[in-house]
Parts: sequence; C-alpha cells; structure tokens
Amino acid sequence: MTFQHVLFIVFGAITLGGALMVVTRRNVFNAALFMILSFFGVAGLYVLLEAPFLAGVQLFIYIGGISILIIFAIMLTRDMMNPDLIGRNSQWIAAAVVMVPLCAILIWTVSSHDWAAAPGPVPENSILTLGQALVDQEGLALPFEVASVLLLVALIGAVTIARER
Amino acid sequence: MGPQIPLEWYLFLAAALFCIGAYGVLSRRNAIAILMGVELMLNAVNINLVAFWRFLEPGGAVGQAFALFVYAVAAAEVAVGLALIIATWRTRETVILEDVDLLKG
Amino acid sequence: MDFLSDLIVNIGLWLQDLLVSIGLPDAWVRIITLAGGAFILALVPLTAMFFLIWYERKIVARIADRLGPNNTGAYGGPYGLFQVLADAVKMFTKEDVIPAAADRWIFNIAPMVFLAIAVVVWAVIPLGKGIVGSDLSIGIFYILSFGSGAMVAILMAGWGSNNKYALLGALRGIATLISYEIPQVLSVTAVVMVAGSFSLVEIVESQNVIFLIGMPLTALLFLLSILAELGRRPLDLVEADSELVAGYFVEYSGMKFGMFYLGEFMNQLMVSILFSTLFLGGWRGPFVDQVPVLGTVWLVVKLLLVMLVIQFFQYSLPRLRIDQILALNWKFLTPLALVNICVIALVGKAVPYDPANPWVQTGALLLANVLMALAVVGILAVAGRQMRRSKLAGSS
Amino acid sequence: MHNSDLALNLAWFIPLFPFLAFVVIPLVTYRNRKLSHSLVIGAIAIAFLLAQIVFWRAATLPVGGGEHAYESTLIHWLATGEERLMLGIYIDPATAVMLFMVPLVCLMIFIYSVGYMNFGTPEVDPRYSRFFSYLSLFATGMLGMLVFNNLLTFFIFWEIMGTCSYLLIGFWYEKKYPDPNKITPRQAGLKAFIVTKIGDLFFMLGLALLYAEVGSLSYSEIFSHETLEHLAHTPFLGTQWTLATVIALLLFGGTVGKSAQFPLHVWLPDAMEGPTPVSALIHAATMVSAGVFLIVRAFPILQAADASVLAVGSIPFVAFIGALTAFGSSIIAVAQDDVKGVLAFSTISQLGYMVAALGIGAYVAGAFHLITHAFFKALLFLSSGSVIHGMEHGHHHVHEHEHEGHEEHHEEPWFNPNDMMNMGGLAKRMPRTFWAFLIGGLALSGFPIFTAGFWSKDEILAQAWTGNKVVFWALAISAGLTAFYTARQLCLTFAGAPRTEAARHAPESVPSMTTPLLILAVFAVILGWAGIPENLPGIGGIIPNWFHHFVISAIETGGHGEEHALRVAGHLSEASHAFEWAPLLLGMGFGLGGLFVGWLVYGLKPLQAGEMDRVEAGMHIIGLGWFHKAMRNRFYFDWLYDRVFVRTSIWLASFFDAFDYGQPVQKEIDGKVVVVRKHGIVDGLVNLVGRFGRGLSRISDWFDANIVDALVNLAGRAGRTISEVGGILDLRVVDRLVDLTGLGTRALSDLSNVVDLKLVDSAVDGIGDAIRTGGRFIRPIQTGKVQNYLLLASLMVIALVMAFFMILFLQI
Repeated sequence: MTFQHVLFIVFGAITLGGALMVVTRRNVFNAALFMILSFFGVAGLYVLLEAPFLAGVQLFIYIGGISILIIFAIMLTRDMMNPDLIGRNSQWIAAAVVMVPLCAILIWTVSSHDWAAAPGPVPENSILTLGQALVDQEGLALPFEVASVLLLVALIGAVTIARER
Repeated sequence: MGPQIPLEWYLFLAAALFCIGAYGVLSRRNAIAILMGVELMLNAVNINLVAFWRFLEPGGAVGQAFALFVYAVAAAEVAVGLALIIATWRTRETVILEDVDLLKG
Repeated sequence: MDFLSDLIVNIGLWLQDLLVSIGLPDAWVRIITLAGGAFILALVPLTAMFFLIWYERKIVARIADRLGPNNTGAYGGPYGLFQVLADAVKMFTKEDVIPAAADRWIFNIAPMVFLAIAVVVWAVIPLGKGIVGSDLSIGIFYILSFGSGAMVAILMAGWGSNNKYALLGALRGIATLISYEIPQVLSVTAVVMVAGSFSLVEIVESQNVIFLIGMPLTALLFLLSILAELGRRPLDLVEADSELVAGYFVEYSGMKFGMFYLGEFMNQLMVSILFSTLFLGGWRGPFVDQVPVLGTVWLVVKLLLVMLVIQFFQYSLPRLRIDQILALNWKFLTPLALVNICVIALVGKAVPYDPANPWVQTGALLLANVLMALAVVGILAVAGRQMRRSKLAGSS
Repeated sequence: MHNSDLALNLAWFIPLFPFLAFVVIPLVTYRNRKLSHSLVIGAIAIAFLLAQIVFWRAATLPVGGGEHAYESTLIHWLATGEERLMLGIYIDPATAVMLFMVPLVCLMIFIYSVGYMNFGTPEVDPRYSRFFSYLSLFATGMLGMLVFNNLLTFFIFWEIMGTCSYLLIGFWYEKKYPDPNKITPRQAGLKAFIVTKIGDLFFMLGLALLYAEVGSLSYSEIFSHETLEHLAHTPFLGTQWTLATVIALLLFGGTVGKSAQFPLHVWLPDAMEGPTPVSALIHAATMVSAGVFLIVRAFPILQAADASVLAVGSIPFVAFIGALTAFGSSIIAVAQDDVKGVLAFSTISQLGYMVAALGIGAYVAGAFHLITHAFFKALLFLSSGSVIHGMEHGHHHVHEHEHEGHEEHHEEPWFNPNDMMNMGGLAKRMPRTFWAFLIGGLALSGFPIFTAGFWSKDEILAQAWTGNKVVFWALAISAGLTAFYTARQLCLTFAGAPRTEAARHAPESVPSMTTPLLILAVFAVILGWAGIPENLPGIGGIIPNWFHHFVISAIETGGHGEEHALRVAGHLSEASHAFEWAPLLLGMGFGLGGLFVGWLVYGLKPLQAGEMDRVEAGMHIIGLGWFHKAMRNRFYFDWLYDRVFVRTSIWLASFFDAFDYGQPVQKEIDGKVVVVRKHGIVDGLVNLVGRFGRGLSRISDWFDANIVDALVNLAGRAGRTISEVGGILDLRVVDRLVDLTGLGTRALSDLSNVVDLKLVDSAVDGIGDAIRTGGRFIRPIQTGKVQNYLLLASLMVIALVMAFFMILFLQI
C-alpha cells in the first residue's frame, strides 16, 4: 500500500464515481459537472502514469473546452431542464443488463492475458520525443496533419450547421 | 521510481469507465447526455492508450500521440454534435432523440 | 550561508529526516511532507494578500486623487495597513445569504473551486532561487490548464445562483476567457519556443537577457490577454459593475464573496508573477548568486511593478463593449499572435542562441519585433483611413 | 502478373469521376439543377470512355497465358495491425465485359433521368440535384466493385450500392397512398435495406472465414491453386463440410440477398416504389446483377465446393435455388397488373436463370445472360417508365380539363399510373416507346435468331440439358411463361383501345427519354451475336463465338488448379463441341409458343375497359381462382414474412410495452403535446392476470350458462317426467355447483392478481425491455433508434464472445 496506490484509488474513485453520476443524474447540468469531476480524475491517473503533458491536455481540452461547450449547449437548449423529457429512456434496464456482462467480459479478457510488463523509467525528455514524433515524416506527421484538417473541417461544419438562417 | 501499480488495474478501470459510458449512451434520452456518455468512453480509450504507452514502450511516443489524436477527434465530434443538437433544437424544438424521426420508415 | 542558499529544500529535508526518525512508513512521510509543503505554499499568497490589497488601494486612491486607507480606527496600524484585516473580519461576520431558488450544492461549491484553482497553480511558480513547489516539466502549461478550470467555477457560480444577471455575467465572462485564452497560450508558446522548455525554472534560467527586450510584442499580447482573463478594465466583462452589478457573484455575500474576491486577487498576483517570470527574468537580478534569498526580493519588486501597470490600466481606462472586446481578440490579437509565433520560430531557427553572447539572438528578435510592430501600425493606419473615408462617404 | 499496362491501368480512374461528381454536387452545385446533372452525366461519360478503352484492350490481349487476369501493381491501402492490405485493379474477362455493360447502361439511364424527373418543366422534382448525386454515388459503387482486386473492396462498394438503393427507393419518402396496404416508398426502402442486409451478413461471415483461413482477400491469392486445394480439403470446425463448401454457401447468401433469390426475393418488387430510372438502373440492370457477378467472381470457390452438400435430389443447391426462383417468379409475373411489377418479377426470374446456370457450372452462359439481360431489362424498364410518365401526364392533362376556370388548387383523386388495366392503345399515342418496348419484350422472351435474349437463354438451356434435366425443364417452362406474360404485358399496354381518359391523352415522352431507349434497343438486338455457338448449323460459323472464347479463357487460364479447370472445362467443352438440337428447339418452341398463346389470349381481341383479366377469368372457370389469387398476392410471401417475423416481433414489442409501461399518455408540455408513459411496472402484469382470470370466469360462465343449463334442463325434463321433486332438486344442486365453480375461478383469478404483482415485476421488466428492443430491431417498420441498434450490437458482441469462448475452450 504505497503512496501511489492511495492516489490511484482516490483518482479511480473520483473517475468512476463521477462517471456513474453522469449517467444517472436526472439534471443534465449536474451531470455535466460530474463529468468534469470524472475528467479531473482521469487527469490524475495520467499524472500517475507519468504523462504530465497529457494530464495538462486533459484539463485544458476536456475541462476547459469540451465541458464548457457542453454546458453552453445545455444552457442554449433549455428543454434540457424539462423534467418530463430528461432522464432515462425505455431501455435502460436492458442496457444495464447488457453492460454488466460486457464489463465482465472485458475484465476477463484483460486478466486472461499475461501482461509481461516490466516498465522501464520514462525518459526525461518524453515530451520532446512526443513533439518530434508528431512532426516526423517517418513518424506521425501525416496523422497529425489529418487531425488538424479534421479539426478545421469540424469547426467550419459546426459553424455552418449551427448558424441562424 | 517506476509505477508500483500493475497495468491490469488501469485496464480494469478503463473497462469499467467504458461500460459506464456505454450505459449512458444507451440509456439516456436527450442527445447531450448521450454525448457525455461518448466522452466517457473516449476517456476510457485514452486511459488504455496511455497505460499501454507507459507499460509497454515508455521510450516511444505512439501511445501519447494517439491519445492526442483521440483528443482531436473528441473535440471535433463534440463541436459537430453540439452544432447538430442546436440546429435540431431550432427546427424541431426538441433534444430528445426519439422525437427526431423525420425519416422514420 | 549554504544553508540559506536553498532554504526551503533544506527545511524540507530536515523535516523528512525527522519524520523518518520518528519511524513512520515512507508513504506517510511522503504524504506529510508533501501536504506540509503544499500548505506552506498555499499560505504564501494568502498572507501576501494583506499587503497587496492595501497596495492596490493605495494606488487606486492616488489615481483617484484620494488618500486611501490611512487610519483603521480601532485596529490602529500605520497608514491603515490593517484595513484588510478589518475587511476580513467584516466579511466573516456578515450573514451568509443563499437565494431561495439557488441550486444549493453548486452555489456553495463554486467559490471553493475558484479559490482552490487560484491556490493550486502556485505549485510550480519559482518564488526564488531553488524555492519552487515542484519543478514540473510542464510548469507553465500546468498553470494554463488549471487556469481554464476557473471557467467551470464561474459557470457554476453563475448558474447556481439562479439569477439572470449572474448567468449573463458568467456567460460573458466565459466568452472572454475562452477567446482570450488563445492569444495568451500563443504568446506563452512563443516564450516556450525561445526558452526551449515548459518548466518555469528553466524559463527563468534561460533568461540571461530578459525576454521583454527580445520580444516586446509577445509581452504586450500576454499583458492584454491576462487583463481580459483577470476581468480588469478596459477588458472587464466578468463583473461589469455598472451593467451586471457584480457579474457572476452578484448573489454572494459574506465569506463566499470573500473567497471570490480573494481568488480574483490571487489570480492577479499570480499573473503578475507569471509576467515577471516569463518576461522579466523572474527572481534573477544582481547578487542573487551570492545571496539567494535576494531572488525573492527581486521577484517581489518586479511583480509590484507589473501590478502597478495593471492597476494603471484598470483605473485609468474606460470599459469596452463586449463586441469590441471580442472583435479586438479575434480580429487583432489572435492573428497577430499567430504571425508572431511564426516570425519568432523562424528567427529563433535562423539565429540560434549561443551562451557566449546572448545579445545576438535578442537583437535579431527585437529587430523582427520592431518590423512586425511597424507593419501592424501601417496596416492599422491604412484600415483606419479607409474606415474614416467610408464613414465620411456614408455621412455626406 | 504484376505487369503494368497503361491502357488497363486506366481502370484506376473509372470509379473516380462519378465519386467526384457525387461529392461536388451536395457541396457546391446543388442549387443549379442543370449544372448538377451535366456534372453527373459528364462524369459517367468519362468513366464510359475509360471503360471502353479498358475493355477493348483486355479483349485484344492474346488469349491464354494468364493474360486475361490482369492485376496492376499494388499499392498499400490500409494497415491492419502487423500486415497491410494491398489494393490494385484486377481485370479479367468477366470484369471486362461488365465494364463494357455497366457504364453504358448507366450513361443511358442518367440521360433518361433528366427527362423523367421533369427537368425544365414546372413539376420538376424538388430534390432533383440530390437524386443525381445519389445516382452518381451508385455508379461509383458499381464501378468500384468491378475494378478492384480484392473481396473486401468488393464488399465495401457492394454496401455503398445497398445504401444508394435505400436512399433511392425511399427517394419520395414523403409519398403516401390512400390504400394503407400499399407499401410506401420509405417502407419499401427500409424493407429492401434490411432484407438485403440479411444476405450481406452471410457474405460478411464468408469473407471473415476466408480471411481467417487464407489471410488475404485478393483474388490472385484466394483463387490460386494451393489455396483452393487447401480450402477444398480442410474440414470446417471438425464438421463433414469442407471450408470451400461453407465459404461458397456463405458468399451465395450474399447473392441471394442482393439479387433477390428465393427466399429473400421479397424486397425487389417493392423496390419498384422508387423512381423508374432507379428501378431500371439498380433493380434490373446493375445492382441485382452484382449479386450474380459475385458468384461469377467467386466461381472457383464454388467449383471447389462439393456440390452434394444441401443438394436437392440431384440438383446442386445453388442451381436449385436459381431454378426455383426462376420458375416461381415467372408464374407470379403472369398475374401482376402493375406494369413495373411484371418486370420486377421477370427480373427475379431472369436472375434465377443466371444463378441456376452458374449453379450447374455454366460459367460462360451465366455471364453472357448477365450482360444481355442487363441491356434488354434496362430497356424494358425505361420504356415502362416512359409509359408511366405518359400516363401521369395524361392524367394531369385530363384533370386540368375537368377543372377549367378553377383558380384554387384542387386535390387530385389518386390514380395509379402503373396499373396496366388503366392503359391500352398506347401504341398510337407513344410509338417510339412502343417499338422500344416491343424489342425489349421480344429479347426478354427470347424471340429466336435475332434477339440477344434468345442466344444467351439458349446457351443456358443447352448447358442445363447436358447438366441437369430437372433444371432444364424448370427453366424451359419458365421461359414459356416469360414469353407469355411478356406478350400479355405488351398487349395490355399498347394494343386495342385506351381504357381510361388518362391513356387516351398520354403524350409521347421527351427525346431525352426516348433516345436512350433506341440506343439500348440496338444493343438488345446485336449483342446476342457475340455469343452464337459456332457449331450451330447454318449461321453458327458466320460470326465466331467471341464471347465464349474470351470469357472461358478466364476459367482455363485464370491461374487456379488444373483439377477445377478440368471440372469446369467438363461443363464448358460440351457447349463448344457436341451440339444438341433438343434444347435449342425446345427453347424456341417454348418461347414462340408462349408469345403465340399470349397473343391469342390478349392480342387477338384486346381487353375492354372494366373487363376481367382473361387468365384470371379462365382460371376461375376451371376452379383455380384461388391459385390466381395466390399468384396475384405473390404466393403470400410478404404476408408470411409479415406474420412470422414482423407481426410477432411487433406484437411482442407492443405486448411487453403495454405490459411494463401501461398505455402511452398524451401530455401537454409548454404548448406542445408529447407522449409520456407513466412507468407503471405492474399494471400490465395485473391486466394480464386479470384478463386471464376474467377469461376463465367468462368461460365458466358460458359453460355454466349454456352447456350445463342445457344438460340440466334436459335432466330436468327427464326428471320431470319421472318426478317433479327430483327434477327441481338436481336442478338446484347442479346449478349451485356450477355457479360455485364460476365464482371459484373468479376468486382465484383475483387472488392471482394480488400474488403475481408482488412477485415478478423487475425480472419481467428486464426481459420485457430486452424483447421489446429486439422487436423494435427486427421490425422493418421501425423508428430507427440508434440506441436500440447499439444495444443489440453490444448484445451480439457478448453473444459472439461467448460463442468464441465455447468453441475455444469447450471444443463444441
């Protein structure tokens, strides 16, 4: 029971608990806040995984960007708050019934495989490696470009769709 | 000091998170809540990617890079999804998926 | 003297040894030392407040041609130094009102989140030579990402207090924050490119010549963006006193209001430290190598200067309309920041930094900046002339 | 064979241009109708030219030496884990002839659509540009399916076509009919989509199995000698069947779905709800032929499979399905009144022909009929479309005349322009259409010597004669029927006097519609001459049987095992050597006979308005009216499927729905009405039990009231004759007893209510939801809720993993 275990348990609890609240709260705004909480927990896990940069990105994009967007959308469509229209649909029990064995299967699959993982230390300049890999033509330059184009397209598309006519 | 937590823990956690998100996607009625479920699932995926990066090739960059790509995709998806939801809200006055059935056969 | 040379670290080590000798397991020792360090670190800004609020009030008073706090009655104290204490007491004793229709949970949590975020970012700021909470490899990025968490707190406050002014204030605030994050991040990126690291410590150490000289445009961009982020005039949308009463925390009273107030002020302090760290060389200054503690003094001096500048903006300029503010960002600052990044990247590649004579790169950068500034001014002049002409044509 | 031939490499670009057109239209030019359709037509024209170059190049390559299966140099396509899929083009004779046919027909049909969608007239379709972009996407799918070199791309483009089919059948999705039993376009679209998906599922499983076994899907590898040997001799999961058999059957499943073979044929007739060019393009000329083309493509595997599996008697399974389909649908077609319905069923039967031919190993004959049929069937559809178009215009015309001077818009009475009973005498009104239709009809019914249909059909029959007598007779008889209903259709539509006002005023269609008809008509005639058997005495030698030589070379030199080459040659050599008179004469006899009988029945004395269909009348006279009714109702297949699958699932769905949730409640929420269900878990249960109990008590009441009383009275009378007292006594006693049972059951049922609603709730709720979702998923008339599909998908995942687990560890 080292310090890391404590942190892992704490962050894991935050993540899963937040996620559970997200899918169960009736009030969508609260659900969004719990989603932010869950994202925060995930960021903590990244820190535990010694990927601080990703932790930062997690906070920056998910909490600073995506969650804010979602909350804005919630405020823009006030029907969200209509108590008769929010909450679960008719198949929620079936969904739960399906999801439990799915989770079981996933966990079984994971545990049935022997992860011969003897992780070495993370090199000091892992962020440098990441950055170079992203602009390296042999490496991930193409996916990187594609991702940026995708973002641009999404931006334009979103504006076009949501524009007042 | 390397990680003292076995890789399985992260994978279990990711699996649980994924299933919770999927449950949200399946069981919520309004589109934005479903979007949140999707976000949770994406996060689960990312946890897996980063965990694999950390435990299987900490020297490389592919795991982190793909996590970043997932971020990009998530951002795009949310932007377009919310735009669609808002457009739907304008035209159909609803955000409930069941009510949007123009092409219902 | 060598004990003084890095005070905090030695104290930390000493404490750690003490705990181990008591016989606690490592994990607990680690937890306790970290918690203690965090606690001390959090105390720094909270205590600094008392002086800095007084400082701001004095400046305001001088700008408004008043005396400012000079006598705190029963509390005594020279020059009204304890004014802040009095305010604190007043806040503590005020009644804590919660609107009936408020979303209680959110309403109550919001100020804590706000303050927590304001405190958390202090972990990575180098307060002096070797005095830093933790030298994260992503230091500055850490600050930015947590700063974006403040938005959530603002939204929570605006939504939770269930008041249309509050919600409007929150939405306008978020609009500003989100849009001004872009030039802020871009300007920081320029600094990071030149310094070659995210870590604030390394950024400070790489400033043999302070970056303000090298890239004044970047500094200007950063300053403007932090003005907006802080909600300071001329860019204050978050609380536009005359339109939105107090913006998102209109409904708050007592200590919760105090938390917001404190949080905002700590943000101000933080960004001024950030500015002095990024552009003014942080704790660097004469004789720091001999007397490391002097570094902190230098830092304080620099941040007081920066705060002075911010105060001057704040109290001498009128407020812009929201559309003007957003237009300023999207049509001017963001493009400029993008151009700025490209130029600095090119120059940085063309003229590599050599430690022998650091002024070479600085000079190149400065030249590039001046050219950019001239170009911008020229473009603005042309655009303005056309605008005036069209206006005239329209009027006549 | 990785040589690079410039002309053949042009095939890379064939699918490109239609795709570009598809992309550009919705993005840019959707406002400008003229630009849109010129874009599409231009694109397909370019594709047509390229395809011609490729075709002639491939045709003029020296025969043999594997030259005919040309595979370009491969490019990396997508990386799957450790290995990357390679993509190239693959031109063999089958591809080449398809490349000759497809773009040409597409071009014709696209041009035709311009007129059909009323371009330039006030009633031009509001979604005109969208229609053309869909068409273009479809062409992309078909061409891409042809040129590329592996089954995966084949499947992808195949699915693209499926999507287009859905989009285009449901193109007029807002259309509704007064008759609720008539299927609406969007229902038809969904039906087609789902029914074909059933077949595609098999196809995909086949692909998965093949890939898992061979590790590649490119033709050159899966058709190589070793692979086929391996497949032919490896048992499938320890069963008796060989892998080749299973794979072949699975792939054939895809064919059954796509080209509407029995039992999945039900979607094609309803697909006629789409615009007629669509029916012509997708559901006659190209897409349904894709199914057959799949067999042509996978022919080596089909040969490697052992034909005895699932064989019906001596008939191989594939041939059996084909023959059955051909026969049954040609019977059905006789009784159809919808002008497109007849053609739809004839399409099904012709496809059955091809499948049967391939099933008995007649590769060349099948491919040949595929090509010719595409031409004359497209011709037929387009001309029928022209007829319908004329009828509609005539109807509008008449209608305007009735309402002269009315400014306000009047509601037109619904009029079915497809019904042949409303036509007649159109030959004078629209002569060009008539001639086109006539030629197409003759080709379809295999009018001897000079129509294409004759030669291809004759070749199939010849093969069947040597291959399998049963199949031969089935095909021959259906050939007769085909001729008969073609004659019927021709006479009903064009002969005699107009039977309605609309028909009397129907105008000839615009040139942009009739010109393609004439071009197609030419091909419908001359194309047969490419495949005249050489050993046919008389004209046999005049034109060499080019098609045969060309296409057969693919089998002989396609680069797979001698064993199969021999087996195939075993079938094929007969066509080219020993000539048989019997099949030829029989075929001619049936064809001409059918035409003649049809002319006797319908043409000699044309039908009058309001007169009953002659065949129907005749069958009524000989007491076969019920059978004709069955024919008219397509042998009740739709009815059957509706009852068996659709209704049951809907019933289950709504049953459990009411069961768990009670009835939906209309609720008024800030101004708009929404349906909110109160989540009453138990009341459904209560109702059920209550209903049960009420039923019981009602039964006992009835029993009590009628039977027992009767008995009692009887006994009473009997008793009265003996003694007053005893009679009264037992009357009382028995009555009391019986009432008591009634009361008892009532009380029991009430009790059971109380017990059950405590016990079963949540479990029932879960099951209810699951089944309800299942029902929602199966019913083709569904709300298309993504979440339900997702749920089902995850269910399937679980099921698959479980199955995998069992197979892996329990060795089941």
